Amino acid sequence: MNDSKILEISNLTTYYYTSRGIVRAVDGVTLYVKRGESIAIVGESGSGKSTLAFTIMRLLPDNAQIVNGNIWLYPEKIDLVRLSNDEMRKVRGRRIGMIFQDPMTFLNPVMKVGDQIAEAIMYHHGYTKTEARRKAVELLEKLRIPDAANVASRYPHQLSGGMKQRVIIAIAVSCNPELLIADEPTTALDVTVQAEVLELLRRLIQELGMSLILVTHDLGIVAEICNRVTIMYAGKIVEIGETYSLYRNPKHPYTIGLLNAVPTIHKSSSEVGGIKGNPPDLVNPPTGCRFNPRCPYAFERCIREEPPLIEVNNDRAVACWLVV
Amino acid sequence: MNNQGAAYTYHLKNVGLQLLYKSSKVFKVNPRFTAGFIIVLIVIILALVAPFITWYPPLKTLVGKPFTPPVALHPFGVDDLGRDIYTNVLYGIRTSLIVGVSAVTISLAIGILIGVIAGYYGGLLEDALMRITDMALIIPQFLLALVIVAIFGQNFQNIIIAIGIVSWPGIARMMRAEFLSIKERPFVEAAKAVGLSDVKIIFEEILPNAIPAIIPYAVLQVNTAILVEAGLGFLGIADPNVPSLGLMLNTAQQYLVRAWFMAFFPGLVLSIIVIGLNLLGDGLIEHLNPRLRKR
Amino acid sequence: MGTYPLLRVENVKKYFPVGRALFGKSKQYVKAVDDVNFSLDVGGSLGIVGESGSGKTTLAKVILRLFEPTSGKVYLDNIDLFSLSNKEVRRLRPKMQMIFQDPMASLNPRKKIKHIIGQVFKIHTDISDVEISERVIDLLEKVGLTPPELFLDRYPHELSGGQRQRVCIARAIALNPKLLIADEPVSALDVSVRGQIVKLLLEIYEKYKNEIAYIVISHDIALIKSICKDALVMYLGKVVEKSEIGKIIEEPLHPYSQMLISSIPVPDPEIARNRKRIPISGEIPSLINPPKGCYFHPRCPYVMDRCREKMPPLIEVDNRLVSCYLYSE
Amino acid sequence: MSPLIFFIIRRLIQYVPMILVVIIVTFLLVRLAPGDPTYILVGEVGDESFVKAMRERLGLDRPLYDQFVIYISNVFRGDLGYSYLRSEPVAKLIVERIPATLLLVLTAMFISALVGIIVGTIAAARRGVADLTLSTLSIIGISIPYFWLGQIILIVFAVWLGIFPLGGMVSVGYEYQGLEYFLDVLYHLTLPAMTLAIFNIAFTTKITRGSVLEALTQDYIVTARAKGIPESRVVFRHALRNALIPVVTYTGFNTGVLLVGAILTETVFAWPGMGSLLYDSIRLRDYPVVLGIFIYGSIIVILANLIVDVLYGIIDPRIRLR
Repeated sequence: MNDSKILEISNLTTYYYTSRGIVRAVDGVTLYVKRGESIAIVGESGSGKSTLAFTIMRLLPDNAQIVNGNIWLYPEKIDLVRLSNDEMRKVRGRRIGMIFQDPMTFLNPVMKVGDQIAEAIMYHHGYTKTEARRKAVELLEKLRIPDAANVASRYPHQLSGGMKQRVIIAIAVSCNPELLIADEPTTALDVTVQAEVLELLRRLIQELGMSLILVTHDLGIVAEICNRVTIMYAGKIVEIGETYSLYRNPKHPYTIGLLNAVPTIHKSSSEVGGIKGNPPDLVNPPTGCRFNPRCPYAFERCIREEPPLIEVNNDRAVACWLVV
Repeated sequence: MNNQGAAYTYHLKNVGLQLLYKSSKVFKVNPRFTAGFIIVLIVIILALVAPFITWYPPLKTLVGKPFTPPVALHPFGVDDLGRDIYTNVLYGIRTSLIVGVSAVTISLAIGILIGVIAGYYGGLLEDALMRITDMALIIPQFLLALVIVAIFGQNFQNIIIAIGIVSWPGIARMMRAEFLSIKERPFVEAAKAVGLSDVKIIFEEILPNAIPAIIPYAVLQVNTAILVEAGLGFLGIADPNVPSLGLMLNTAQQYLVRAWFMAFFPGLVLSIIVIGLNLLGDGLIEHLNPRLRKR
Repeated sequence: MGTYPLLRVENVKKYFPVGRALFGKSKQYVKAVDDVNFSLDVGGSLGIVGESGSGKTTLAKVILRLFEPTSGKVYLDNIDLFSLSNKEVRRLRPKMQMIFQDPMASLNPRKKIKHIIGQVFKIHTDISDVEISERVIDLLEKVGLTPPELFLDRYPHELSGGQRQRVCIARAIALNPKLLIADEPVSALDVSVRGQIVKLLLEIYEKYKNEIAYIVISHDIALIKSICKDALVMYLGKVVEKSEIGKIIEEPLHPYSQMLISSIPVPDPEIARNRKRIPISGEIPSLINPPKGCYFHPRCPYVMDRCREKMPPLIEVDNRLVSCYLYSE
Repeated sequence: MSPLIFFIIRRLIQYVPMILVVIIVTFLLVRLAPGDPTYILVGEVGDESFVKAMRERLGLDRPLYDQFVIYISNVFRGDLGYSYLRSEPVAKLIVERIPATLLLVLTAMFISALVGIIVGTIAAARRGVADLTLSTLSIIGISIPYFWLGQIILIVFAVWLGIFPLGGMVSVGYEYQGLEYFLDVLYHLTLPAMTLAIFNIAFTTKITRGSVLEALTQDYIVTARAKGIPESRVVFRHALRNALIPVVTYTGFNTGVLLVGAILTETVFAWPGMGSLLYDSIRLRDYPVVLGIFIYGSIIVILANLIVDVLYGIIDPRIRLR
């Protein structure tokens, strides 16, 4: 694996301006992605993981704003935060593709799926409509869709959920982007379909040599396909590590709690734990470490001071005063 | 919500200020609603104090020289029969509001009843009711009201009743749609699961959740009713014993070349009433639509 | 005391008519629940597993008579539920309760917590208002909403997801039900909160073991494993396998169960990447036009000729039930 | 049978009975009205022998059921009665006037669809000041009663400025032919069409803005933007195409309003369509004509809705297959 970086995020901060106040959805996130690597961003709803993904794509809603930070795209090291809208448009789809959560709502209901795939190819590669359509059919074939030509001329409502999600994937990879961002790509699917789509995704990024940022709340699917894991809590990264070591030896109390909170078929019911309390309100986050009101080990410093993300060894960084 | 904020709103609720607190938020969020609210408020006040700010009896002829253009004593001029236009316009506002509110009360009563029955019970009954509603929605309501008043007699009561009974289908349709969607929400099923009776489910669980969605449409319906009344008046279908903005425009039509003010003032005031209600209703709809508000 | 099981479900079917012809009645049906049988003793806990469209939620609602059944019989405490009038069912409701998937949606947004829970007592008992509020406080404590006074006057939207689900659970256990059905009780909750609710459900189960039977419906076998003893796997409205939950996970018999187990993501990279995988193919077919023969045959890796002909019956194999020709003869 | 044809047939079955309902409603209203229904069906005429003849012809001396059958069969044969005041069959009177009304309605509809959809889309996509201005203007536009707007336009452009005629459809006293005739009609059409179009532009703008805004919040717009295609394509190709569905539906609902608008506008400009006829008939208490206009107006609106509904099925691939 090539060790060069493809994306580097530094001190990224995104706020939502709502009638209730400012929501600090992403608050000073620093992170990098290497070429050919699959990295997971794990967190609960409201942890800011999806906002982070949409920030990278600069696809935030009107009431959200990037307040601070940089997103460098390599090898040129261009800062996506500072690109003009037109320049950013050339990055989207062409260099970074995105897969979305719900195949039901993320496809245009009145456009044939083949045309929806062909659109980006036409725009980024200057193909004619016919060429782009043919390319779209090829893509669908690559995604193991039987009778691809026929599928391409259908409307989304005529396809099953798994099929639609494959169309979304086809749209995302249609221009061979170097980086793929997947936002909860299988949450809306059934378990068996989920497994199939994951398998397909894994094979695809390998074949095309893409990097992957997988945004999810499900520690299970992370374990299946990612090299590195980032755990987010309340807009901040609390732990980053290499998948195997992080699962075997989680260091942040939140990561530990999260791994215990999910029942699995390999655990007995007495082992299922859980974290007390509820995720915080990001309009008014707790002082100090944001996890302190729920943390079983919290001490006075945690309430007072925010722990920095500190590298504990080669492949692990944790933001916790216990570890320092 | 943080605890302090929660405690604060909680406190407000206890002292009965909740409504004020909420509406202050609405005003801040939606300038259109605010504008509409102010206009409608002024219009209502004008209608209420009409006798105190006019100096002629309404509809009285020959209080001035016919076709006098606006002067201090007759701010809006004098019409063909020597009636003071200003006086009649102010009393006309009253008429418009009375027609609007009473007609909508009638149509709400019919519409909610039909919508609720169709939405809650479903099946063949719903099919039949909705088929009727759809038809009633398509048939030009204005013409139907016109025919009804024309053949039943042109008095004020008939006009209100006619407008009321032609404008229920929109309400019925909305009410049914609301009922259908609320009926599917799990809290209704939960209510059923704990053993609530049908009547209680309709009145305690569904209706309170359906009414808020109807309110802005009822406001817009008031508007429609006012316009229908004015339109009928303009065609000459009106009670001659009641001051009516529409009827004034009907008279004005014959003297457009000679007396522009006969058309200008009644129409202007009519337009302002309708603009106010439209802004109000629209602002409410926008406020209630969370998806549009978010942007 | 009789020795009969608390709940008996016999040949229960629920067909929904679909599509409407230009004239006359529709001929097509969705067989959402097709001939389901099982029984449950006091203290029993059964998980119903299946993907979306398997009919698991419909089955629960038919058992509780929230949907009218197409045919079959359900006995609760030896009372034939399907023969009761609507009024009689309403009177019986306290005995059978349900916890719904989305706690926000299953609470009336315009009612305070004390009214939501108090309502149950108002309908089914004639105790005084003072007594009702005592009972409500008691219940809130039982489900871990402490101090209860803080929650009485709140509206559902002022609570967090986990707290709302606790309110739903309080409402469900208010009148000591005999049968408690939880439909995806944690899937709408934040991951870190799920554990709390699972624990609460287990606590309640331990406490009322001698009078209650539990049914948990979920697409998540792991969740069912942490709460239930037995499980029933459904596919397109049919039961394909039933046995002790541990056995289904260790050694699933039906190819669909095997596929289901092997596709569950495991939050452990070592297990996840080294376990045996069943090749997965296809998606759940439409219920309107189910395949002929065994519904699972188009996706089954072991498909045989007769699978395409006739639906295999549910047969017993070492104390377990499975519907597959691989195990007949 | 192709799904589209099946769809159209289904719609026909839905709409045609409505015409019957309109006729039944009319009959019931006449019967329920106080006084002698003869006067409504025949008109307030003094001639005793004519009234007697009509009573016999309409079967008004026979049982209700017979009257009903006679009425229905008359209407279906296009016989809406006889206008004593104008000495002409009602149907003939109305049918003569329909083309003028349709010309007015269609012109206004065309202009407003063109302008309203573009302006509405721009308002929704731009947001900010432009949107606030345009959407406030559109609210004002739909609020002003068109008959009053017509009067003001007439006073300003015809009375004060004198650049347009005071009314009518053609200049009296000239026997124009061909192009000259066309231009003369266009000249007379300008003010009434403008009046009607202003209201309808405002309406279409408002609906389009609303539904484009709604469409722009949908998830598939995010997908489109993530592809990196130009924003104009996102707005017009993805959002507008979806937004057109409600726009078309509301246009359908609005045909009734537009027809009524035309009737009222015609009255202002003495445009020789159904509106002027209605106005005069109300004044003369020529009830057979009033009833006839109600029936014909309803039929026009029902047919318009039928067309729109079929169009709707063509735009939205999801509808046809339901």
